Amino acid sequence: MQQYLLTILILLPAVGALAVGLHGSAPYARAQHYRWIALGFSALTFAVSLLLLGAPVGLGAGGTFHFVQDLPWVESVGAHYHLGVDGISLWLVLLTTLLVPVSILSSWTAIEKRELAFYASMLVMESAMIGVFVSLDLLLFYLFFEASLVPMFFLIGVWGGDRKLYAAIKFFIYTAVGSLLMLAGIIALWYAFGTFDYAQILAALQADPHRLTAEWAFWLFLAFAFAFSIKIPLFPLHTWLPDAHTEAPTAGSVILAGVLLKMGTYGLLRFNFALFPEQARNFAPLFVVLAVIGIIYGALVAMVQPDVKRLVAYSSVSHMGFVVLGMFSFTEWGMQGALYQMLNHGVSTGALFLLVGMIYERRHTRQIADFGGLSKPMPLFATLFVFTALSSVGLPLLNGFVGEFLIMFGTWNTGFVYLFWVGERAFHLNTWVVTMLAATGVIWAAVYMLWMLQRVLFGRVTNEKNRRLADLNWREIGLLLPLLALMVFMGAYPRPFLERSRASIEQVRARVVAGETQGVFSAAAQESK
Amino acid sequence: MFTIPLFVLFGAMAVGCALAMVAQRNPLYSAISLIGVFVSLACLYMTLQAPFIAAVQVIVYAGAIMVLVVFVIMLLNVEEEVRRPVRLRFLVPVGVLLAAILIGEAAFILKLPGAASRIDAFGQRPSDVGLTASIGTALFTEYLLPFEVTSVLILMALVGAITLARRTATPRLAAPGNVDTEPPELGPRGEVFIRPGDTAETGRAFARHQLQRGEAAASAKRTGEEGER
Amino acid sequence: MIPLSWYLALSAVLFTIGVVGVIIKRNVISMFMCIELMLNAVNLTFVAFSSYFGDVTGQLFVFIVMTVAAAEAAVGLGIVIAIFRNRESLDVDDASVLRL
Amino acid sequence: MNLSFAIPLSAPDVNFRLLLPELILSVTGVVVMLVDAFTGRSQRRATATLSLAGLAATAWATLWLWPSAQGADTRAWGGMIVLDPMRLSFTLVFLIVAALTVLISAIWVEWEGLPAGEFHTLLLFATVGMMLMASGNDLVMIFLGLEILSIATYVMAGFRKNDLRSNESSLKYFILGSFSSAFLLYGIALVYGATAHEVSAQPQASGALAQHVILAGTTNISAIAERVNDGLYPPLLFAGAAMLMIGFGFKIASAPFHVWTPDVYEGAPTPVTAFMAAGPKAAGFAAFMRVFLLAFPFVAASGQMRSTGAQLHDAWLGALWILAVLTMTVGNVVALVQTNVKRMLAYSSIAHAGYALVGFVAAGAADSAHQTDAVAAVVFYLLAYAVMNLGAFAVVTLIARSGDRRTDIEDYRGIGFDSPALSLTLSLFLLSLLGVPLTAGFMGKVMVFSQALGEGYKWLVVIGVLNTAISVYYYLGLIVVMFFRERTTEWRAPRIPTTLAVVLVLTVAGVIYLGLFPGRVINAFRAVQPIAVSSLR
Repeated sequence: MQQYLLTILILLPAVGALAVGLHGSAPYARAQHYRWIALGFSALTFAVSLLLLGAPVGLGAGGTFHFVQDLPWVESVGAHYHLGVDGISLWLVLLTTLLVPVSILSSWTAIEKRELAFYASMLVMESAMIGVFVSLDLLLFYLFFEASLVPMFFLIGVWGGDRKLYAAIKFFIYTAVGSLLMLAGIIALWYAFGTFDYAQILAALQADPHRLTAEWAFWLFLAFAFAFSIKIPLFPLHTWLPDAHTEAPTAGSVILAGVLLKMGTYGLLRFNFALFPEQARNFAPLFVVLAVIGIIYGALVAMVQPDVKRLVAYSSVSHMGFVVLGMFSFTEWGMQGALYQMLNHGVSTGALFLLVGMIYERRHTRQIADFGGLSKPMPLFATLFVFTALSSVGLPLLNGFVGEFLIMFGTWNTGFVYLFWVGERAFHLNTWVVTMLAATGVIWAAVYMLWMLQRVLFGRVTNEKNRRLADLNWREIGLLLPLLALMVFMGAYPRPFLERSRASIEQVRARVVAGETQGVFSAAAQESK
Repeated sequence: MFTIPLFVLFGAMAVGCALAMVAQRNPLYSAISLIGVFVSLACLYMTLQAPFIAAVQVIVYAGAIMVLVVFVIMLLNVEEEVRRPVRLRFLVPVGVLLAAILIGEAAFILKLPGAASRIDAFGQRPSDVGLTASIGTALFTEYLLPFEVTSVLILMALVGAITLARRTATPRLAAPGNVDTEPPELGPRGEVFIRPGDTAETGRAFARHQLQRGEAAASAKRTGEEGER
Repeated sequence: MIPLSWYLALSAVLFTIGVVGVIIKRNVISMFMCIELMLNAVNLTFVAFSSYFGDVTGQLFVFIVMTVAAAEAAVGLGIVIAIFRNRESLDVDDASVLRL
Repeated sequence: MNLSFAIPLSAPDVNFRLLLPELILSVTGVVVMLVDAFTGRSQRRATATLSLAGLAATAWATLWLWPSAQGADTRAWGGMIVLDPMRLSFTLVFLIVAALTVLISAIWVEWEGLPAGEFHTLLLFATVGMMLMASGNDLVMIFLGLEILSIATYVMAGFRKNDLRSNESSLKYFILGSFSSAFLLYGIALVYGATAHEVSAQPQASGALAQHVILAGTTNISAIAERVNDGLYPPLLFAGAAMLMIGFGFKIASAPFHVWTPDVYEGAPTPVTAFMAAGPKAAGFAAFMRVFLLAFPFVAASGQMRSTGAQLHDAWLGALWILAVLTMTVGNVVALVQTNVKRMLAYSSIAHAGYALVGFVAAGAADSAHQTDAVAAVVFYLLAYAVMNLGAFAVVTLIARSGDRRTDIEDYRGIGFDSPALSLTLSLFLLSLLGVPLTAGFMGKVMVFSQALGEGYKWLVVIGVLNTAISVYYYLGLIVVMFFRERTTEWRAPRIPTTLAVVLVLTVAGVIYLGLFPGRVINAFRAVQPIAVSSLR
């Protein structure tokens, strides 16, 4: 049973999609049936995924994986059907299985056309996303990574907003181009190691770190990092995100922000750090700078957005910048915080998109100017909105705080000096500068969020249409509740999360910081701990 | 020996006829020039001690293929080419390039080094390879399979030529399985224009048209019904 | 005696004339005749090699090429007749239905 | 001149076993013709059924020959026919293409009111031609196979005689096809001359000539490979190889010899286009690879000088590299601006020829141990391409309906949810052509690109990947048109006839099977290495 658990998790939603499709040909099929089938299967998937928590608390220690299934797949090229979870992927799988039923529930009345295709796409996507996080074979990983693209493309393109075509094509082309380069990298790895199996490649690298020449490692790191940076998205590659987020239907935005972006950071942790540690060190200054630019830029652009959804989208750029910053601090604090922030972002931003979707469903507009004083007709909505926004901003005792605090604490404490070479001249970038700059991002976040809240929720009701809006119904409260509960729980008691991921994070960290002392970054490093 | 003047004479004739063929704008004159090329080549084959090929050249090329070409030209009454700017522009650089390479190759061949003289020495001898007997012998031993496969080729050409050149029945009106939403085009007096490839709707309209004009035959009615399916 | 290279060069010249003809001619039948010229140039090469070598293979090849040329002629002229039935012109520039 | 001959006829090397697949199919073709002639128009279905049966029997014969591809008895008919895994795997691809085309055309000939018997005869003989191209070990066989294929295809392209587009397509294909054949033939002639070597004349020949040593060129592929180093006319060898490359380049529609492709593909009836894009292209690759890999291999010299064989090998490999890059780029870039689906798929087929050429380059550079893998990768790619391409064209046939009238991209607008079966399968094929994982196209690309990387062609792979990125736009464009745009005109979903449903099910299953479990197929394809290589090194 143990070894089939992950396969079952991948297959359950796929079977659900099939069931939705088959039901469509039944004579008594009604449009309302599909959402029930989809909800049933995704809830079942969530329930099954909870079994993953049965893994021991210190899972991932010594680089081991749990619930491993390893079968030969394409023998001629040495590809395996190799699945497994460790402390990193465990939480991301759970996040996925939680967000999918929530977003299906959120589409209950919002989706009014082509229900069959919509719910089938959602379930197919869930399969692919779970597959991404549990694959331990590069080819399999790539397969799921790309497969998650297609249903998302349809979600945006068919059920999206006014500029859905533009957004869908931009989304697909950006991510497909990045992942194609990664494919070239994966094939190059196959050429070097004769296998696609992650564990085997890692073992070979640990046995002989010089198996890959520095030049190859350099290009391979770039190929992988490029694909993942687009997905995250890192600062200059982020332009697809606001469009995709804004035009996607609510469920699509939730999944996009909650899970798809995490594939990028997860990929960096899993592949770039573990396979090319030395290059990760060398590239750290670049990534740190881009992350900080992303944090500040995302926050500043969010501030001037007239569209609520676009504002939330830009806040994602800022938040994901924190994640990247934490990862490249190479400290336990920072990296743990990065993982924690991934979960936070999934929960908080997901909830924000849900809330935005709810008022959009009522008013069919997302312009801040169209709202104002919503707290009067919709007190419950206003309360939950404020609560979620505060969690996203990072109010102490809520989840956002823990993540951002850990990241900044970790970054401050690296004591590393990032060294740049511009021609012959070296520039030093002290980490406290980086941390201070990133910290301003938190302040900006408070500014844009609170300002938005003020304009949308408080003050006088300026638009007559807003006066008679109905408050949240039970379904909407029900789907927000688990997320709100998580915000509080993760803010107050992070230990169960952190202790399960510690060993795995430590594995990755050890791989990056230990070893040879070559490279710009570690040459200038002075451990202060 | 006479071979050098013979080569010069027939070689010049071949090139001249070939140039004339390309220069002519009337296809009929081109065809006649081409026959000139074929005949001069046949003569060159004689100088190369290949009497069988020379004979076949005259019989098959000049006798059969060119007669067919001339026949088609006469049958279709092909007009003269009109001079106008070249529209196959993309082929022009390719053509110039190819021609340059080929001319370069011809020049190169004329100055072939080394081995040429040895081969030329072989060429001095009288040879029996060009005789019908040796060709026939080889054709039924070593080249048996290609020879047999040629029969498939000729069969194919037969079937193909007949399929293409045979006149077909009237244009089809409708076919089962075709649905279409385009209304048929009506002429000024309400008649239906039937174009190749027209389908159910046209068929139906045509059937109606025939019914109205009292021309309805059983077949037309059935056509209409098939369109409904 | 004539050197072999003379024959080869003559053949290359004829082939070139054929290639140029195919490219500059507008009339389908003329283009077809230029292709026939190219095939004849090849035949000359084969026969020249064959008879200078004293090896029969080249002449067998010529025999087969002639068969192929005849078959191509039959099909090609069939196509020409089919197209002429639908359109009273053989000028390829009149190929207005398809872009070229 | 001695006219009294007494040459004893040595018995020809007859071997029907090795020629069994070709024989079965030729006989089927003749039988189909006879059945058609004697049953009349009422028995349309009979010829299709008969053709399928014949193709199945041929496939059985091919599989039956498979185990003996390794033994000693792999040449027959005086070296004209060879039996190796390359031939057999290509033959299987051709048979699959032919069978799917028969299924697609079965209903189409009824729609169009065309003579089914002739169509199936031509199709079967075209397949025989393709098989001869793959099995021929002598340039004369390859040339004859090519001509049989071409002549049948010229006619098939012009099969809708009343349609001007079909006529013109046929005409253009004919002119440019014969044009390229002439180049091929010139290449053969030059190679024949360049490989001349001295042999002692037949002792049986009577007369004074018997004592002479004669020269003999060769068109046999294995023999050419043995003589590339010591031919009498090395420069001619280069010229001949260049001419052969031009000739084959036309046949596989590689840039810059691709100019005929879009027009011919657009104008030809859709099922024929499907066949042309999958079958003759694969056959062109079969012959191209056999000639260049096996006749012009890398042959090291014994002395200090770089040998002719090595120079020739470098030269054609370099040219092929350029050809691959050009073909991929031209195909993908021009496909971006197309407004007609068939034309777009035509340019896409050019681009796919480029990807396959990448594998070909890898096969050319590989040593004998890896060459089998690379060849198998190319055949796998062509198989994957054939399956997804035929599937896509089956949908296009159905949507275009009789007369090929609905082939503009605009005609596909908004049909996604009204004809979900058609548009979803078409999307699957487009995604597969694009190379999205879980599909055959992805595995094909992985195989080909990994072989190229294995031989160190970093930049070729990078260019290939960038090209794939370009192709995202137009494949996706069609999906976008189908699903994301609203239809402005009325659309009545066409009924899917049984035979086409069978085609769609088979191709979808094929695309997914090859995308998920390519292992068995690729292992079968690379069972043994091509014979001439093993004997050479």
